[in-house]
Amino acid sequence: MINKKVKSIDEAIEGVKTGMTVMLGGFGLCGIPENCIRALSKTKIKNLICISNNAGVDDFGLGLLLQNKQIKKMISSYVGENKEFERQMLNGELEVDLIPQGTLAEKCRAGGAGIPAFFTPAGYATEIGKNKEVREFNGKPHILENSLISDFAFIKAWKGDTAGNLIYKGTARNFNPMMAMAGKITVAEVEEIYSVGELDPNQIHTPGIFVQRIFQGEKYEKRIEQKTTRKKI
Amino acid sequence: MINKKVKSIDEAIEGVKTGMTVMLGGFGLCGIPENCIRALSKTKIKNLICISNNAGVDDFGLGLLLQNKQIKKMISSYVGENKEFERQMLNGELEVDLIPQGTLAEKCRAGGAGIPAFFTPAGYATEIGKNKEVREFNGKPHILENSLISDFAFIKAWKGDTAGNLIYKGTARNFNPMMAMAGKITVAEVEEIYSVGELDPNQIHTPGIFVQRIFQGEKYEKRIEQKTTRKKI
Amino acid sequence: MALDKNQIAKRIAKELKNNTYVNLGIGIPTLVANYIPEGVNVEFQSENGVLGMGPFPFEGEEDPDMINAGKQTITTMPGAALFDSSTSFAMIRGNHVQLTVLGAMEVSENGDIANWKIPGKMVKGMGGAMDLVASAENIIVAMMHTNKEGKSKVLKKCTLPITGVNCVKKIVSNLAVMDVTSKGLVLLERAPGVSVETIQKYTEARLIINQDVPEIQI
Amino acid sequence: MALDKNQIAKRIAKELKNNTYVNLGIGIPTLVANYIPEGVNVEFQSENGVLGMGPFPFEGEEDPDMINAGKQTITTMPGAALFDSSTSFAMIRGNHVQLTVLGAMEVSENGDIANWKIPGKMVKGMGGAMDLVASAENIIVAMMHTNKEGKSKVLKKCTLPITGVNCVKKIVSNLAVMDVTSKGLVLLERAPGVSVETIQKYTEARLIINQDVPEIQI
Repeated sequence: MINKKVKSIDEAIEGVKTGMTVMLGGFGLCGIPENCIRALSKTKIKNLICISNNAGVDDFGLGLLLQNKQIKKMISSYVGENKEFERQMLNGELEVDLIPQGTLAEKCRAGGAGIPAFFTPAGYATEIGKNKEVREFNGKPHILENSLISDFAFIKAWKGDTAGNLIYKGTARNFNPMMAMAGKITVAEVEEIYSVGELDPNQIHTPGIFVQRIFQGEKYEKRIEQKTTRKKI
Repeated sequence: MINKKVKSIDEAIEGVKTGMTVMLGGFGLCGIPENCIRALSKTKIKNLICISNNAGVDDFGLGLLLQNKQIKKMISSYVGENKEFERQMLNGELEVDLIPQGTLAEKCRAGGAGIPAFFTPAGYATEIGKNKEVREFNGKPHILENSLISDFAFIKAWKGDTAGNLIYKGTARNFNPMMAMAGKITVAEVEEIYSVGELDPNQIHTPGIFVQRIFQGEKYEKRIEQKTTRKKI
Repeated sequence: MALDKNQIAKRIAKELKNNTYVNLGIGIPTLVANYIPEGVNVEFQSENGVLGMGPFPFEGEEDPDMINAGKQTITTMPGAALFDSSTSFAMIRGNHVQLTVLGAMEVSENGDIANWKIPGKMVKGMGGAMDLVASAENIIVAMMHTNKEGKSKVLKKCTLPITGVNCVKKIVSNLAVMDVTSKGLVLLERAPGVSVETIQKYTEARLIINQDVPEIQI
Repeated sequence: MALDKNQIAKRIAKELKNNTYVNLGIGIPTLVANYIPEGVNVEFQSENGVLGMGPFPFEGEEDPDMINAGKQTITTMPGAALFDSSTSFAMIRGNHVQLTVLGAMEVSENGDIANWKIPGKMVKGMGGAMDLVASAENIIVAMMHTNKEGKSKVLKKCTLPITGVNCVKKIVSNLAVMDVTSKGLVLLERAPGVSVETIQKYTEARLIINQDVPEIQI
């Protein structure tokens, strides 16, 4: 097996440079690569193009990179739970590209799967479809969408082994598997790391071939955005 | 939960009609829906268009339907481990559409995912690319491929629950998950059937939404095509 | 008397068909889950990657790794399945989800919907809404009939940037239940005590009245 | 002396780079797995859905649910992963597999390959070959230099229906090792005791000889 385990967080983010395009897994604050974001926020790297479904909150997740003005452009489906984001966007300091969530997911998968473009009905006849090729299939108009790849993909999984095989937990899976496929260099942080042979090959969510670096993350905060509960009766 | 369990094999294949398009999971004889094929071979249904990576052997798998001349057309990537297949094809009794394996897999996934067409480099400048649209992406020519759906998809899994959630074993997974997505009616046969709640939601390979009928198959023969072994030293 | 949000949800719940998969949007649509009619078996899909969503967790039992598309903590029912975002939208785009209930800022009489952007205001994004409206076979909109200024949100033509075209099948508002047909909006039911004339007054779109319009039964 | 099949496989094995993923085709390519150089760590992918393929199982331990793309019973190594066909070809099409070794009926001097169809004969299909040759960044062909009639399989232009164009990077035959370059086929090594002239005699394509051509070391 190919050993993907890196010794330090520095080694994990080595090679990320100003101006690069990076993908970051997660939906809201669920399943985000906390350790990698924290490490990136301590560097001088700027002008990042970040592809992530959301943009974090003011003091957590991608909000940390926004605070530092390390992000030049966000490619997301839903943003703005975040005052600093709003400020930078309205000031023109931050570019924002909004993409329908399913299209964003499929663009990442397609990029990782060597499919350069595909047709989808989402966004037809809306702003999103502007200047995009329209074609009818079965009497229904679709638009042509190009796939996405990135210089780095930062993803978060629950369990992983040194060969880079990953298992996610609950809805923390979300965009992580597709972004793992679409990163030229995919860095996976996990809560629990295992030796090869300890994970069931039948139950791997992301096969190790998609992962170039893996490490066990520290101090997962796993902040909850909307704590909703019911009372015990 | 929606209960997908059917009471009998007759109920499982109910509604399959002459001339329909059916997908059948499996790679070679590995992971094929043995019970469904056996049941179909006992009906008078004819002129089926079968989408399956392979076409079975003379007396097993899709070979059974070929023997009965129930198949009008095969859509596959690799065929002809099968004398009756060869005879029917050379005689012009059987139409054959050959599709690159990766394209076939992606066509099924795309069909199930509501993606009507996608670009792939496979088959460019070959017979497969004839009369297909060619477009360059990143300097490399690709061809446009349409997706596939079917009236019925017959698939085989290892474990399943009554809500239709499926877990496959080993390389018997192959085309089954994508075909499950692409069948208007997907019939899953499993070796072991469980009540809802017995399978880990985190470890489901095919979510139940893609499955309309499920039953526990009988007498799995699981024939091996190429038994290759090494000696114990 | 106009319906309140819970009553809108309750009326929509009557549209739930047995043994179907349903995606509920944020806001009023989420409330629909509280009013599933007896004997009707539905399974809820949330586009962030869960099928078989259950109720909110008990206090203290929240799992940060288990949320819905509204980022609320949730639980799962026995027989649930978890998956990634591309598989989730394969279910949506591939028409495996039978019903979608969504909120809207505006709906037009031909079934166009606008619910993602107000020019001049901070744009938060469409999330999964564009994928949902572009593909779902059956879309019910849950909304207030008018905006805060009392202006109709049921229009001849949407004025806001649209999310999708010709997609809404039914509208349930605080005032009325309307079907979107090829001929236009058909008024099916009216809120208790609210006259057809009043509904038309608050509706910019033309309402087709085919028969006596009964009151909404809740 | 021309190489035998095992020697061809052994020579190709020298091309394996440490820490790479490799897809081996049916026939001679499969034999490459037997000659992995010491200290070189490779992981084998098989397109039917396995990464980390191991050796054949011991007699009596075959699992019908565990086969390779040649339908042979196999085992997996610790750290293996199993997946479906669309994910498998995502790895191939998306260029995640670093090396593909394939057999061929014909190869042309510009790197075209024909290995799936002989007109007039029963056509079995391309299986995964077209996807592999269309996407793999590094393709090595393992083949006999001539066919049964003694005619060259290394051609100016393929005569059989092609599988892919401009894709083969290197050819290892029983007679020679050749690189496919933008200028044509460069003869790199020759089978022990086989002269450059003999190789050219059995090669329809023009061979570029840049320097003294050493013998293949096995």
